[in-house]
Amino acid sequence: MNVLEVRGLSRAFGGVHAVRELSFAVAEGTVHSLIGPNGAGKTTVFNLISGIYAPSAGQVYLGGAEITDLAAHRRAALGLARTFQNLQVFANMTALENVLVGLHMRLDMGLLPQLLRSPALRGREREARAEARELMRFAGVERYADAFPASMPFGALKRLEIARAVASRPRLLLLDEPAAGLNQTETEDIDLLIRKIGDSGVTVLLVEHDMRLVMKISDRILVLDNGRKLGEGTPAEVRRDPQVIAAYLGAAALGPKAGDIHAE
Amino acid sequence: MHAECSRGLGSALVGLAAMVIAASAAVAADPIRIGSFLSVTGGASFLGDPELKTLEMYIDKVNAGGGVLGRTLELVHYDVGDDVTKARTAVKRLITNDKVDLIIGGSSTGTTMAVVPLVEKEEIPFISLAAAVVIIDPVKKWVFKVAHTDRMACGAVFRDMKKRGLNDIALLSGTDAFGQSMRTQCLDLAGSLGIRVLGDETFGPKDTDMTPQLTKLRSVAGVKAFFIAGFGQGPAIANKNYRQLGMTLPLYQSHGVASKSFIELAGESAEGVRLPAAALLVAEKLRANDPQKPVVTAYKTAYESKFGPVSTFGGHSHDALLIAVDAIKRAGGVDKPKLRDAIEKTSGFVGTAGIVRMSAADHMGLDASAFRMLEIRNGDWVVIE
Amino acid sequence: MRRWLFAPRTGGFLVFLVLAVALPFVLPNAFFLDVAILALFNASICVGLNLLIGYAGQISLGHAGFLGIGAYASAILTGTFGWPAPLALAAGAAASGLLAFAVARPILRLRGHYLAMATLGLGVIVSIVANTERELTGGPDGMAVEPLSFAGFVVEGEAAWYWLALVLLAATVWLTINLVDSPLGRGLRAVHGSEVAARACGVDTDRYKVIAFTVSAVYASVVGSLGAHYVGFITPADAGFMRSVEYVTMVVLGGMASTFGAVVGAVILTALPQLLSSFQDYEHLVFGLILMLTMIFLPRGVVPSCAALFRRRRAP
Amino acid sequence: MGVEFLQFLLSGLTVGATYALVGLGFWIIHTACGVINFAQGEFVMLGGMATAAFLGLGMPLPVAIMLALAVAVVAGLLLERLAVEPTRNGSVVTLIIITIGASIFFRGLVQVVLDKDFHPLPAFSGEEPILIGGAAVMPQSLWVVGATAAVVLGLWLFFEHSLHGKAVRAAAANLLAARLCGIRVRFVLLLSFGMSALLGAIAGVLIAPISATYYEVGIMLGLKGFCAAMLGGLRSGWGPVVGGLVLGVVEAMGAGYLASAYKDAVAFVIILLVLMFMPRGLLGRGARSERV
Repeated sequence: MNVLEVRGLSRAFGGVHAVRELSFAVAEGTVHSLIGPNGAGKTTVFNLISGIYAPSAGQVYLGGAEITDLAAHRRAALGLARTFQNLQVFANMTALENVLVGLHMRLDMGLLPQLLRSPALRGREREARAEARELMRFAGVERYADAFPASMPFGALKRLEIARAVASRPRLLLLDEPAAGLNQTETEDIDLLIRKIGDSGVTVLLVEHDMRLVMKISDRILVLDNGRKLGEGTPAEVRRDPQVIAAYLGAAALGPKAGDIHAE
Repeated sequence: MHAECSRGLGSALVGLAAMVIAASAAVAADPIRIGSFLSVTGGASFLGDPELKTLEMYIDKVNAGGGVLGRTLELVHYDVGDDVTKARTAVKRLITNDKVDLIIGGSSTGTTMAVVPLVEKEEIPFISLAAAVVIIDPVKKWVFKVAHTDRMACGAVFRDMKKRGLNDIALLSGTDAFGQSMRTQCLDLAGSLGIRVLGDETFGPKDTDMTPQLTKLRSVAGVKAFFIAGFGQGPAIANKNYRQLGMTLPLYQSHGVASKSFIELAGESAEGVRLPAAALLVAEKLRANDPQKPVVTAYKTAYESKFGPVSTFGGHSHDALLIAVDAIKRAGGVDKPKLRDAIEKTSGFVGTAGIVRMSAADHMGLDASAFRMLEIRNGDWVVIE
Repeated sequence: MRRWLFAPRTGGFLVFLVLAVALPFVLPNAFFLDVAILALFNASICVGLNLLIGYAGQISLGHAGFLGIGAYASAILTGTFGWPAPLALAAGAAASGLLAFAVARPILRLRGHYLAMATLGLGVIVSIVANTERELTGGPDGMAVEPLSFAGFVVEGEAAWYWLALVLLAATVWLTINLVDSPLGRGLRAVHGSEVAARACGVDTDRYKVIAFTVSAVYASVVGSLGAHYVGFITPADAGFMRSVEYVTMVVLGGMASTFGAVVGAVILTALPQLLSSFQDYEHLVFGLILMLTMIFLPRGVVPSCAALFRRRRAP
Repeated sequence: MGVEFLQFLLSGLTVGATYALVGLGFWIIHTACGVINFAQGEFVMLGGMATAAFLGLGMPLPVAIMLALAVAVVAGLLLERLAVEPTRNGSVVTLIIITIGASIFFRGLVQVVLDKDFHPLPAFSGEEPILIGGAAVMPQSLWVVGATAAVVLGLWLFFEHSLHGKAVRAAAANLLAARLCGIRVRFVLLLSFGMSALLGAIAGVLIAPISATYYEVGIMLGLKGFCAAMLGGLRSGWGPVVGGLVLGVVEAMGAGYLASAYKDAVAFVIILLVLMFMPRGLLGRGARSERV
């Protein structure tokens, strides 16, 4: 079954077509990657799927239900979560509170019990805090629980965003360049984290530049160029697609590391 | 977080402690303490500024002459701007903290009316410098006033118009307190004096151009004269605009601009404008036998030698202070009920505003004769007999 | 026990209560009590406004407008139409709430200075109406307000008002502290932190902003009503732009996103002009200078900056 | 009717031109550092009051004006160096409060050093009205409109064609990139405050012969200038100009054809409506999508 389905999606800014008649589907329980050169429209696709932008044409389906015109927060309620290419952590809250916002939909209740801090709310808050700590442990950032983002290293912030996104127990998680700006070891840790998320049954749609990472963890890869679909398939298929190679990967990108990918 | 709040509240406490110390240091006193709260800054500063200067000058003068009943006068003053809440707090401070014997002030009707309930409750003599008739009508036991009412000014203007056969007029008033009080009083009074107000427009006190309003009023048919009621620079701008538009009908201004600075601001456009004003403005031009002449000349000379052109507003605090001093002498001290009774019995006091005859039913004691009609000719005032 | 004592919801609140309850017993006379009452009212308004500015990150330069709606509703309905005070207060609050709710959605879509301009315009319009509708509001001279009474009981004298204002502020502070730490409060703060991320987390940001705006407007209206009853007189200036700026200044000076900061800012800026009155002509000059220097040297506001300093000294 | 309309229009354009000048001052500083300078109105006041003070010392008008402009510019530079520079990294609201503090300070200073009276300045070229199609215009109004046009032209040349102007725009677009290109950002900030003080002071000098000047004249003009800038939008320098002229004309038409009592309210209602339906001002290009 497809968790996400995109049909004929287009979006233009002024005269520029950022995304053109894009169609693809993401099957449940897979890690699906979106690659392409800078400016190919990857982040725009994410913004269209998560409801930050409205598409000029086309439809988006989540779990079979159309969400094209739904507000971003309603999509989140239907099981869509995401991270951001340029960090969007809440700088005015502690790391733990950031994750708690991720749990928001399951915690929100009427105004009065929140104002009076009712026993029911207190109980749920206690549980939520425990769960948030657990999520931070899962993402490997538990020691920053009471820290403010300003005092956390970049890599930890990336993980914090992932923890926040996972907190809502999404069906589909959109990860926008989770490894960008990270060093070798940090990237490998992120790789592990994404695998763990995938293993827990969450479907992942990934935008990433680090080809080794992409080739290693993706079940399927979609190649985007100039807002259009250039090719799609398993990592092995994509690697062999001459069009893809010509437009994006090039011989150099695969070069000496090619063997690793075949090994997968 | 506990540190945050204890810190902040701590600093607040230090501040309050400083106020307590300042307060206790100010108590030991033998002099007669006169409290005042005036609008020395803000939109009504042209009232409060000369009022405070006059008050300070004349208190020094009284003290130099040996004080009152052998005691010196001491002024405790707070600037309240246009803020009625500040006015109320200032009066509370004057009464409970500074323990003054009487209060002079309230440059504006708003700041005066805001403190009236307090003054009545605390039973302390209070002489207001503001204009509106509501201050003393109905009579309030402890409240007096020295300034003419706006109604009297309207009356003076309308009677002069009537005399010249200018029965149909257009009114342009400011949206500030003064302008709106004038507007209400004048519209109220017009019918009974046989004046019809055919056009009625307003301008903001800080507007820089009144041409649109004047253009609109010009097109009203049958208007024989214009009346601009406001104070500050607004009426001067309107006056200039009036001439620029080539309008030639007789133009009246109100006592709100009765000061030399209006002629300065309006320049040549002020020629031929008529307005009601207190005797103070034309001190030298009064007839020698005018009972007000010595008083207004003396005040004018004293004020102008120190500060520059005199205004009627400063005259109000001159009158208020001297009425108070006179009453303290008659009451033989500052026992509040006795002082109040003495102020109420003020009769025949010659002030800058006119001759004051107060009574239990009239806490102002001025009559229509207090206003003189003036015309501006060659950049100077001429009294119209 | 230690945790309990040092948490803002408990320890901080306790310190605040002890100080506030002790205060009337050390103040020498009614004037000081009067300043304290005004400070409490201002603090209440600022705590409500801080919800919008400090926590949700939405500026409002027109808050005095809502205050004015409450104040004039109480003045006109009790004075001219003889309504009971609580009913008039509720009517004012309802009017403020409806107005805020009606304009909130389009206005809160604006950001930064555009939002500042829109809220400013809203407030100015209220004060222009109050200034112009002379028959109803007394025009620029203002109008007297009846004393606060309900069910035959009249709130009179500084002492009674102090306790009333204190109960109001204490309740406000307590509810606000609860709210800020609740899911709703975190949602509001998330709007401030990053609106897109908040939406992606399932926070209905539009709704939250509307809630914050409406709640703080209703709250300002209620305090405006009570304040008008206390002072006994109102003028259009009470709803004007300068007054709105004063409230924002109190919030920012005390410290944004700090409930006690809002209280401290209100107390400082209410007491300061009284302290400065001995400077006479130099009052404004000194006031402006203090405002600038505080913000230059304590840019996050008095309370958060001092707290940071304190923490740094304690933990070397 | 026709003459009336023309009169309202001319009157509105004159007033609008002063709003535009003040609004441009807001725009320059906002462009350079994203701050709305609430002390902008005080530059207007300083220009007028200082001119009046120098005239009072017996100086000829042109000299007094030049010195007054210099005073305002120095005040602007000091404000930037002493108050804004140290808190550059503070939040926008912090900077707003600092500039509000500065405006209270400037008013307090002038009130103590000079006085609280109204001061008229002589009109630059007489007070004989000029008739245009039956509508009367003051020579001073032509000065106001003309000077505003000259300032707009000068600013356009500066920002489009001079190196410094391009530096300011670059700094506005991207502070870090500008710094990497060797642009001295501190200098850019100083320059923008100096220029906006100069614009404000020019407005103050121009308007003083019409409306007289006093220590609080800047409050209302500052507010209206802010309105002008927001109405037109801060995306380009044309925003405040268009916003100012529209605001001035709307006010004049409102006072002329509707109730003058609600003249100011009409202006604010229009601003509210424009902001609600055109969130980036009249000249904004619609709501731009957020970059994520």
